[in-house]
Amino acid sequence: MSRVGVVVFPGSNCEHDVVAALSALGGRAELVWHAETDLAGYDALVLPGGFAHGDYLRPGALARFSPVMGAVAAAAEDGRPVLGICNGFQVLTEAGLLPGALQKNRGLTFLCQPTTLVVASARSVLTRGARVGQELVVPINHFSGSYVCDDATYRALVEGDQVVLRYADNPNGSRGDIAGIANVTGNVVGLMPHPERALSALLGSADGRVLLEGFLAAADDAAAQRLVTAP
Amino acid sequence: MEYAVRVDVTLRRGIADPEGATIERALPALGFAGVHSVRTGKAFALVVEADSAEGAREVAGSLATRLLSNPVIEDAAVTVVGVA
Amino acid sequence: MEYAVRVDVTLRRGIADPEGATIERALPALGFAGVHSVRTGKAFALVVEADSAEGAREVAGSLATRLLSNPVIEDAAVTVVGVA
Amino acid sequence: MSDEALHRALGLTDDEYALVEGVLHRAPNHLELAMFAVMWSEHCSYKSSRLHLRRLPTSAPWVLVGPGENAGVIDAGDGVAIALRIESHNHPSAIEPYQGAATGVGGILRDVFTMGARPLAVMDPLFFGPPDDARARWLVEGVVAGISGYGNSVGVPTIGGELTFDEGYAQNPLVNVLCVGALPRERLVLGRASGVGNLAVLLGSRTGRDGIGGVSVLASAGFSGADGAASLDDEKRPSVQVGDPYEEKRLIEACLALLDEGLVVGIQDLGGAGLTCAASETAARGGVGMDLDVTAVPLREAGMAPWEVMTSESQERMLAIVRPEDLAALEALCARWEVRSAVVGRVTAPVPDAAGRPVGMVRVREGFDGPVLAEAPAAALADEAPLYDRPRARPADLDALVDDDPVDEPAGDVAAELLAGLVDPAWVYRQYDSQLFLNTVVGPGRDAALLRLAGPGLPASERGFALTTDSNPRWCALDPRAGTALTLLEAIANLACVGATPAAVVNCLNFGNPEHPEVMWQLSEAVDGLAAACVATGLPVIGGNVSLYNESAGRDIDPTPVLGVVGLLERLVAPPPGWTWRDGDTVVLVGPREARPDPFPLAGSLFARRRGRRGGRLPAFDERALATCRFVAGEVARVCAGGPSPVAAVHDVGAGGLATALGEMSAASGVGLAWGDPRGHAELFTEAPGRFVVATRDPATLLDAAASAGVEATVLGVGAGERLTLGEWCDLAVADLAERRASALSAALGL
Ligand SMILES: Nc1ncnc2c1ncn2[C@@H]1O[C@H](COP(=O)(O)OP(=O)(O)O)[C@@H](O)[C@H]1O
Ligand SMILES: [Mg+2]
Repeated sequence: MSRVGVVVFPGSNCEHDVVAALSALGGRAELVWHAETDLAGYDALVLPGGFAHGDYLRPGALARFSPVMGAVAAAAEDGRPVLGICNGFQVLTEAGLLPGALQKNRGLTFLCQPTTLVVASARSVLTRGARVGQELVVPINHFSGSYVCDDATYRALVEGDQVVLRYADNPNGSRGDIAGIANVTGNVVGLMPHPERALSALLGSADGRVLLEGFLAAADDAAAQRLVTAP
Repeated sequence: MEYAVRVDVTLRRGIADPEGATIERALPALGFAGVHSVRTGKAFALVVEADSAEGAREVAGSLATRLLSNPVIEDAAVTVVGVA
Repeated sequence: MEYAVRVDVTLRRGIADPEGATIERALPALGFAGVHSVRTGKAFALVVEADSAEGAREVAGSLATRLLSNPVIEDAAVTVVGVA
Repeated sequence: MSDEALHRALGLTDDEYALVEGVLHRAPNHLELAMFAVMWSEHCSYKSSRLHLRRLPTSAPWVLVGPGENAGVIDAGDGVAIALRIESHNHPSAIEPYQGAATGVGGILRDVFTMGARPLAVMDPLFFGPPDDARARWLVEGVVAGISGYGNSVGVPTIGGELTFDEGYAQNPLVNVLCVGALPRERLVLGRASGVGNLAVLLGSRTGRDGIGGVSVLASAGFSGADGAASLDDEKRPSVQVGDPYEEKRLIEACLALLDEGLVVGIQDLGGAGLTCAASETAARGGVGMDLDVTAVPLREAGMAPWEVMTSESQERMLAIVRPEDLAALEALCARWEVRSAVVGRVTAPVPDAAGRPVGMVRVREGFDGPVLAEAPAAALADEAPLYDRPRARPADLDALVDDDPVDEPAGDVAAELLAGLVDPAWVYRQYDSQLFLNTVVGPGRDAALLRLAGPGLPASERGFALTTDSNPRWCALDPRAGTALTLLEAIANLACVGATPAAVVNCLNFGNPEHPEVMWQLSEAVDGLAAACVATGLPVIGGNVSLYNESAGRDIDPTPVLGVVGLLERLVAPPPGWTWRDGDTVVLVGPREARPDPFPLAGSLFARRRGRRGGRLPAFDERALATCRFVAGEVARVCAGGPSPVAAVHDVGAGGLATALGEMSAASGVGLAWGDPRGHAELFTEAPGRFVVATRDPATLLDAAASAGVEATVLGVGAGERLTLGEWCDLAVADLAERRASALSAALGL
């Protein structure tokens, strides 16, 4: 079975939830401290939500310089699945692993509420188990979730099938209703909503399962691939 | 006349600035060892209609203390940059 | 030598400034009818150790673009205010 | 100024000063005076209220820690304990709403993780002046942003609260915060120093000149005859505390890890009165002394005087008592979390006093073995403030008020009244993370919050717990004794809606100026009302907080006791019924239809208040209502356990009465109801806790079950259509109800 590393920055707070969620789906997930520089043992990585380094300066601005980020970039480079949820998405954009930036919500308040997402691409490690057009109810929980990018970037995202999730009813002013994007190769995904919070009807929705199950499957694939190519 | 005005809002001396302190703690690791005493503040650029630069300064000053800052913890400084 | 430096970070042109817009909307009700074009930004005050003002500017400039601003949406300007 | 004037400027009376001299057997020096002044302040010593608080029942078999420690703790089953605490941050929030509220959250979290509990949730009862005023809006937006900014960032969800607007709070908003935490039972720790030779280690932020409130007169030019406040120079002006949630987050993780590893023998947060309070309380509880080196305290600002260091209220600091051999391990763990640690003192043996009894002394020194700057018995500082039985008097105008019963108040436009009562506080709670830890089953917006008994580091459990905060200043102004008792009943009713059985109570007593005999009477009555209601319901009070001197323009606020009640569920595997009924569901009023002996009085109701009528008589605490709550809680608990129950939707009848409850449910459902025979506007708007609107698909079973529980139940109608029709009194489109409810708050705030 694959091993998923869940990166903990000081100030992260969703790391336990992500581990619990992945474990509930049968995955094997472990916490990885941000000072770690060797991630060779992990087949996939999650940058969880929270307030890495207090979100001081800008969300992700300081976290991007955490020692672990070099190894995260290397993992992204060699094709391993890398998922940034909420603050993790902000870190990935600040680190340049995903294009664009996340600005304060249009309404200038923090928002914690369920949203309806529409799957826009099934090509990413997160959405590979979902259907394009499928609607998923997944909560958001952020202050800076309004996705911005310039026109050229936006065109490239659309043309490259890199927009993976859009809001049915845009809560924060994101360009193109974007809730989540992937890199060109689809192995690095960032999204503002929290799929780990939508794992059971008891907590309000189970629609996050299809996303995290897809991610775990991608992690398994990466593990198998790494076995094959291991020196 | 329209005047371009800037209002700088800074934390008063003695008031903790956790954001500045956190940035400062991160600097050595980024190779900026010689930088310290980081303080954060807000800046507003605005255009004020007034008869004179003095009038613009007054309007902006009142705006600065009433809306843009809380005088209990912040100081506000107004600069009339020029005619807009 | 220690130089007092300020770094101003402003939103790039074309990037929406919801905070500025919100302040602007609130102004008429507060009796500030003649104020418009409000843009918000951040300002950092720092002390930089360097051999010369030019050196201080360079260090601060690199800090400003690498850390204090996000070039995707923000511009940064550095001013060496004087000797600290 | 003379020393005599100085102690008064510090807030000590002449008698209190004499007491200090008696304790020390000499005149105190300025540092000692500052330490006594902060410790014997109302805020720290509860000197006006303590005599009364003693009347509250505090024990029950499941109580592990009662009042007196940093938080109360109960056994929640499955090896898990729950810690609970409530506090006010009223005055700081009036000056700087963002930071005032933010540091309120920070403070309450520290009280909870001090006990070894991981903070799992916060609630925020808030009271402001009417929102049509610019200052009130500034306060609301600032306070909510402060709670959101700090709570979300520190990683503790905010799962409920209250929001009240009333002119009584215009100058003096109330910002109360409650925190609940959970811990494996064996991790429970107490704020106690022990082991002579152990080290006192200060963890967290550096110390600055934050919140050095009353004692800042010491800054006035060396007490040299200058008049205190006027000569305060700007540089030294006492400053507002700024919260740093990122520091607190690391502090939480570091402290819980220290406790897990057994590296501390006692730990205590630094709150009001800062280091003085933490040192004297831990020493007093442990019956030991403590030496503190004031020069070892890491400072944020240069040139701080010892009294400033000892009384600073800088946030995000903890005092840990550590065995010397564990120091290196502690330092390593703190370094990992980037938490500053500094040895600032050590535990000392008690010394015999004149009568030969052992006394633990707090000594402030300059250098570890340097000169002693101040010396006082820990217990004298922490526990021996004089207790006052301040004069009490029933307000002279109360009889006239009680006689002004709003029975004669005409119906007016019932539909408009119903609409006016529909306010969804979602604009507030949407700003709070309410879901972290994957345990929130019912978040803010319903009757009570419901959580799984789960969280990082806790043993697995299928149990659940529920929380509510309640208050009713309208009732308490009329009759603080009955009003407080009814408030407890209201809380129990709210818990019943999510299937929880109440287990423990915390209270935050927000009152006016205790030097006004009317206020002391109100406080004493409220305490007696709470005590009686707790006895009647078998509930212990495990903690509380008293906030006095809440007044606006010389007028005391209405008495505002805020109750936080935690309830438990044995099994939580399915969500409880919500507020929504479906087409065809039978809608039933469960509980007495004539809720009060005098049919449908309006005294104390929102309806009457909106018409400027504040008078009338409150009902007594009603045992029938309690039985109703138990019945509903039992049915809902069955749903939560995955079993069958006829209950398909449930909501208690609270503020705004039956009309509001029906309006809220109908708006949430999107389905209407026609109720043919309300007996008039008084029945629609009367308020008496312990009644419920229940929807059912199996009315026969529900009515049978109610009957056999001895609970009255009245069928109101069947859910259908798109209108809510209440006899001849009101006929409204469901869509309009929903729209009004959703937009009311932002509209009122002008957003
Ligand atoms: N300040 C607040 N913060 C968070 N939640 C709030 C706040 N005010 C109200 N709520 C939530 O809104 C809901 C309705 O509150 P309220 O009308 O006081 O309930 P009730 O009348 O049943 O006691 C509750 O779930 C409450 O927790
Ligand atoms: Mg209720």
